[in-house]
Amino acid sequence: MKISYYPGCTLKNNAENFEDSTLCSLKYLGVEVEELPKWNCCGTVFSLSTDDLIHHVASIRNLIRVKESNSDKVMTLCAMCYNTLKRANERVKSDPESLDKINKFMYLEKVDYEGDIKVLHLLELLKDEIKFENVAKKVKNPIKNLKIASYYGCLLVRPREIGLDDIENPTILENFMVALGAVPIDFPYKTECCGSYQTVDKPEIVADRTYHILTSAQEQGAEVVIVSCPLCAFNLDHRQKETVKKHPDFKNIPILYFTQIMAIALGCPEESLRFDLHFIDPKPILNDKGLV
Amino acid sequence: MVNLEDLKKETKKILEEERVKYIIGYKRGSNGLMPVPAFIKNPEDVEKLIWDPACVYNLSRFLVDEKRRKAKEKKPDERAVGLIVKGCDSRALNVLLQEKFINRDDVYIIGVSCENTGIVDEKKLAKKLKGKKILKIEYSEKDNFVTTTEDGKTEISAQGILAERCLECRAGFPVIYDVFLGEKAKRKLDNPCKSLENIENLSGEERWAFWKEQFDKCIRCYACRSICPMCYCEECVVDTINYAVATDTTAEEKAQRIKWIEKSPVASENIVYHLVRAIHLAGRCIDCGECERVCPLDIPIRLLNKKLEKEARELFGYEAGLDPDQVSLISSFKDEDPDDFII
Amino acid sequence: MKRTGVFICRCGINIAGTVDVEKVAKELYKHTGVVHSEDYIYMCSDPGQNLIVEAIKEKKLDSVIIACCSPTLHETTFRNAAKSAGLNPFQCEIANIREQCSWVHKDMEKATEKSIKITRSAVERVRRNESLEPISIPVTRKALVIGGGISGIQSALDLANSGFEVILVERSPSIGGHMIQLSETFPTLDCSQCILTPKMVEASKHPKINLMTYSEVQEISGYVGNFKVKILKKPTYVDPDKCTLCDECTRVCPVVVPNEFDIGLTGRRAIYIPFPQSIPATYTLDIKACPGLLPIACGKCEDVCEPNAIDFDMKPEIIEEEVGTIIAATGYDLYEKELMSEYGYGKYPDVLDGLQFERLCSASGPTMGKILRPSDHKEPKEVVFVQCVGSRDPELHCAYCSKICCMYTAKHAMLFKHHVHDGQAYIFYIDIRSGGKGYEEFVQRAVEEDGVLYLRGKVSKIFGDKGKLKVWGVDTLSGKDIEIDADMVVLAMATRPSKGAEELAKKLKIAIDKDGFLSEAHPKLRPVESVTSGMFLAGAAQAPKDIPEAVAQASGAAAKAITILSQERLYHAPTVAMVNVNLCTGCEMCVHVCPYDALSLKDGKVEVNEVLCEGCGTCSATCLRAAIQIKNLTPLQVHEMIKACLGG
Amino acid sequence: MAEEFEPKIVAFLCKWCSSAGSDLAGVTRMEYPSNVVPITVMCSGSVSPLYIFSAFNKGADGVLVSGCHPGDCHYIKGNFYTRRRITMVKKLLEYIGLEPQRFQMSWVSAAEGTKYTQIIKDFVKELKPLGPQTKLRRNP
Amino acid sequence: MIHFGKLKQKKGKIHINKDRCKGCAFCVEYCPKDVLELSEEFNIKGYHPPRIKNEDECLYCQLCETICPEFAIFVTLKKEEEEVEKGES
Amino acid sequence: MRINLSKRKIKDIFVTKIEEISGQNLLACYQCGKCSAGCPAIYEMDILPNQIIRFAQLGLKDELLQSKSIWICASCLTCNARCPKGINIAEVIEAIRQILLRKREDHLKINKLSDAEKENVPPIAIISSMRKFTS
Repeated sequence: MKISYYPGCTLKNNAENFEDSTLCSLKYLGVEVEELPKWNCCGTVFSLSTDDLIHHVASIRNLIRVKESNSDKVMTLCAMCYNTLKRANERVKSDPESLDKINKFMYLEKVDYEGDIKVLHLLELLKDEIKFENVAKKVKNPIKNLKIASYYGCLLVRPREIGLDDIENPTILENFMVALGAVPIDFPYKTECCGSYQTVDKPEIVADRTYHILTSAQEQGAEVVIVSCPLCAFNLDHRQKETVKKHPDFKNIPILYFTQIMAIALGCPEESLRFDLHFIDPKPILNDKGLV
Repeated sequence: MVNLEDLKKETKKILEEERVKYIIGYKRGSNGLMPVPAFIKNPEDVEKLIWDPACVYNLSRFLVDEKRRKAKEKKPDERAVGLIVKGCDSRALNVLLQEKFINRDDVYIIGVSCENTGIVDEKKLAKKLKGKKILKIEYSEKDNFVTTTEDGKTEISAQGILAERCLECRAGFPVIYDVFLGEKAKRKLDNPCKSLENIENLSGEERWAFWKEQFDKCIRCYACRSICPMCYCEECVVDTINYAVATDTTAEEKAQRIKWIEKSPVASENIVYHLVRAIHLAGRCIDCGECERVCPLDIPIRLLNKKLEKEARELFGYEAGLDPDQVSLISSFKDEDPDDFII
Repeated sequence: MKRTGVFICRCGINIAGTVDVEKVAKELYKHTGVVHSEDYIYMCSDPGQNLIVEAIKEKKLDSVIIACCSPTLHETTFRNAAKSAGLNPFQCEIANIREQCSWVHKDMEKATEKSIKITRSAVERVRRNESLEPISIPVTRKALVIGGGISGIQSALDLANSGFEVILVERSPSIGGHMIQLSETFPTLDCSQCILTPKMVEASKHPKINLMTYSEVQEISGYVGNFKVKILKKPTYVDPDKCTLCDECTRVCPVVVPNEFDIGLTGRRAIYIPFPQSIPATYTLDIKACPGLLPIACGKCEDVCEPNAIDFDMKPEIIEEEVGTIIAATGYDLYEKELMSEYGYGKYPDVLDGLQFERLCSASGPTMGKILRPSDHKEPKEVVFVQCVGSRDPELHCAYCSKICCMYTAKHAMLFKHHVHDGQAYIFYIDIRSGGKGYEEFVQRAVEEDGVLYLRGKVSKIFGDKGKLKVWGVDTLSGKDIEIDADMVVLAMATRPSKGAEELAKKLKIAIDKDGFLSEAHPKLRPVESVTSGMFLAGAAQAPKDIPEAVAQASGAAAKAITILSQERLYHAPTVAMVNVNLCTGCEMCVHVCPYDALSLKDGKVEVNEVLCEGCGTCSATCLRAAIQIKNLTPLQVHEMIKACLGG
Repeated sequence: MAEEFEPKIVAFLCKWCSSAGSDLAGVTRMEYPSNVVPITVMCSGSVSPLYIFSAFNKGADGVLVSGCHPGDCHYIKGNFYTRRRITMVKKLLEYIGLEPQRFQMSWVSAAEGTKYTQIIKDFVKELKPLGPQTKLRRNP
Repeated sequence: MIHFGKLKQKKGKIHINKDRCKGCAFCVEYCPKDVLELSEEFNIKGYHPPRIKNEDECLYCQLCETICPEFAIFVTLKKEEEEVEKGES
Repeated sequence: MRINLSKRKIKDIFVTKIEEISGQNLLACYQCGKCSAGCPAIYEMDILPNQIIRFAQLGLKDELLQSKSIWICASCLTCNARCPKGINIAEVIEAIRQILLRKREDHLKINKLSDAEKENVPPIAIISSMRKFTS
């Protein structure tokens, strides 16, 4: 299997652990990943204004790149990229007039976009095309005894027409963790917002969110929390520094990308896990469970 | 390949077993290449049967006559009629079965495939041969025809001389039969309605000009109606005024007739005749092309029926003659039928 | 040639103001076959009608046209007038020159011209009208009531007490419906079971009521006055006559499944009695839960049954009945709670729906009337009630207001306070709808006497937190977001048409509305009738209703049914389809399109059941041969009308 | 100055919805052009293609068929058959080159007097520039 | 989930005496809840004894016990089971 | 102070603009408050999300433009997901923000951030907050 891959900015900067663990895992699963040549920013957040087409140009340009690479679908890792690209795609699909306008704006591009590219998240790829049971068959190092809380945040599930699972009670990450042999922990805050981009200007909001989300997960017995969005990862992991300051009763907990857990299970080398990028080092607990 | 000997063997067998009263097939006519319908009652006569790309007629029309004849007989022979059918003809049978015009027991169907090719268009063939006398035409292995003339055998491409409808046929094999000879090969067609395109691409006024010219020609000989297996009505709605007037028709009865159109073959009346016929064939026409073939004035009648066939398929997913149990196009509906033109 | 008279109404100035009626009369008099033509100021007045009667007699008219207002207004008036002059009423037709002409045009010349066309076209039609007699239908004086809830019971009792035989069909093993599950009823706090059980007993003992429980209507054919129904009687595998209710069977049955009566709060065996007051009072073997009917598969119940009441060989029976009228009282179900995933139903045992809470309050319920948490059987102190769960939510759930939840939630909160004196009840609401006798006072009592705290806002999320349920809501009155650590949450789920109602509606040919409730014939004037004549609606099958409303509608439906059953014969318009057998080829296209199954094939030709035919004419347009036509609106008539309309 | 062309229109209205809707237009005294002569039939499902061809043949400049909205048919489902049948007629007439504006179909409920009025206004407006219909018209 | 009332699903244990089994598969065939299946292993007689596929489904109806011609399978209900275990130890 | 309501006030061009930019029908809101009840950032807000719509219904332009809430919203779309009337509240809030931003008023002082912080925070956070809070 071969798949076009759109990384996005953060995976190349702060979230190399996300990318490396994914690429290593997919290699082990026999999936050939082809990074889009010449990709650009996805536009980061989907513009919510009806009259604002210019913000979708970046997204659509990326989808043109996918077309140029002779593919009909593209895989994303970052939940924000997934959300932005997919929503922009749905937007132009349902409104030919704006598609036409955007195409006219990009008159230098060789091809016109027609709304025909499918935007996939890695989780969808794993569930529908590779299939969890096939991943399970390749597990060398089952994640035994590790209690994992899956945090979805906003962008994987909302809005309803974009979300890759039930909007209120998604279970795709839990199901995947079961396939890897782990013990999934359910907690009520799994789709509650982490504060998102407020982290830049108002880190105190994020600290509060992080406190509530992580405390809730810990109360349910979670030992680590997994995420699929580099912004969530940053807010839940690095902002634990601010969280402790604001809430002295807060206890730290490691945050991992779900792909890191997959990489461990598939037996990828430790270099691909890039634990050096974590604020709270997950190594002790993983060591404890005999996983690394 | 349909083996003619097999065909003869099969027909002989059912005649010998007396399962049918007679068999309708094709035999060579006295006038050149084109065959004529053969009515075979004796097993020994099966030797007359032929099967080749010139067997153009849709023999299912004879069932209409058979039914009428039978209705008049005092002690009718209840046995079935054996009928040799091509793909399109078999779909005609399905429509007749669907409309309960015939019963399945009334007919023993001997299906033959068109060898993934089709039937020749007499006029195209004549043009191609430039006046040379043709002795024989056969199917060849490669979807082509082998013709024999005084000059000997030549293989010619079927595409150039096939009947228009065969060029647009998706399944040149029977869909209903008791015996089947040949192979079932589905054809992949890029555009099963190619013949319509030239007209559909015209502007409204150009289309009108085209059809006006065609309809002006019509002399209302009704050959199209007479040959059509679906035109089996006892009395055609367009000519009630004329048909029913007999010596014993009372004046009051005459007043109760509707003059939907005038008898005189002027354009306006011809158009209404053809429109009525087209709409009455919507969802029923199986595109055997006989109407067009018999038209003495070469009016492309098939293009009218084909248009509605296309719309029925594209708008309602309906195809005529595929299944004798389906409910007809106009007596069924789906909730999601398109209605974008409705205000 | 017929002798037609034309009468043009001036309607004061309503017609004469824009139409030159004298010209119309003059022009029409020139028309072939018209032997009389006049105008008058008010044709519908007594002198106006007398003009018509006199003219018919004097000029020996055999057909008349009245050019006046819409036929919906005075067709009957004029037909009766014609009848009184000895004319067949179907020789009188209306030309609508008011609503469709004088009232919508201003130009006198053009309006006059159009009136002439309309009237001529009517003349052309009536010239070819046949004289027809109404079709008379005998009536089977028996009723079928579908659904054994309070509405069905009430309808059946009303019909039976009026002297008509009734078949009451209920699909579950006992009648009683949802009302029998309730603990108390608002606003009087009567014990629901205490008021319903006497009615249930009365229905079961009534000599005129044939009670068929555990049965479903399978097929319905026929028409008003003469319906044929097939009822499937499902096997209970227990002979009610032999069963002594000793309860030995349930003691040995190895299966435990959730008890529907307690909405899963308790369990029941595969062989069970739904609730102690069940009617009929007998056991039922639930074949879906039973390990198998073969004695070899389990058979423990059969072994211990001393009176040998258990019969594994019992087979489903199909019972055919004939009835004159049908009442659909199929009731409601609560909305699928699983669809409200933000409220955690199914995930947290202490999140309940309204009916479950009723069972908890009920003295005969799973807790003997003690309100306890399902999770730990402790008494909850802080209980949150959420209204409009799934109702008034056009985006995701049901668009409509479920109507009963405001009141029953107030009742729930009140009952909670009566059971748990030191408890606190909170109700999240959007609007309180308490229109009903004593209803508003009841809500006020809950607030003032029982201290129920009403919070105006919708709850957004409920989740488990340290043994409590965290409820995130808002109080829009104070503009504060609210968090309550509740011991129990009760969701007032939307009411939905009961499962299977849609399927049944198809069989009955009753239309359903966009929400799946059975449609009434007219929202204001025919609220208990369905569009299909002879079929009536009762109770929550038509829309959410509380008990008094359901009972009132049930009695209304029964009264409507009696208007049919009390007659010996019914009459039906004779403008129905007719077949020209010479032209018919029996292709069955018309049979497929007939919405009333009025057409069938006989000897290769179509035959019309005139009683079923409503005269819509879809058959006639479908027929390729014009072999089937509607009487008095034949293709010939339409053809001549088209000609007249086009002025030629 | 030549008199303005006034198209002749035949409208087939179903009794329960569209005819009632046109009655409502009357009751509320809406105004629309007098070009349309209505023929009330029991159900739009009874409008045979023959009626439509015949109307054009007898000199109609436009034909309107109007019935209840899908799902609201007094006869449960008659208008669904109408929809199919009329679609085919419409396609056929356009195909032979009749101006598509000349044949229209609408859903008008008993409450839609305004819609009926508007449809008639628009219909007449669209037909005026086309002039008389001669294609299917029988020569007198 | 049933929260109230005396009726609770019976609890018990299925015991299989593998070596008595003659592999007739009656228990597998007749189990109303499809709890058992034949295992791939051989017992000392060379037959495939049954094994438990999904005990969660078991009703502890004891049909297998009744039907086994070799008395190779039996069910103990929770209360009895404790006693059996005591006896065994 | 009493608010003087008039047709002019409630049909203010400002309100029309919100409806235009957001594509939402503000009149559809029946003030159930479910948006506010689920909002994760509610404790930081001075006007609740449902009140934002109510204020818009009343044409309270100044109150809305000065509100803190519109800058607190993180567009997590929980409100949109649960609104029974299908109103996209996040879009409405975005529209109010846009009205201000389109006057070239930045609401994020990116210069304020230390270099260390800029290094630390992932690019998506910086870009998206700039998208939301700068013109």
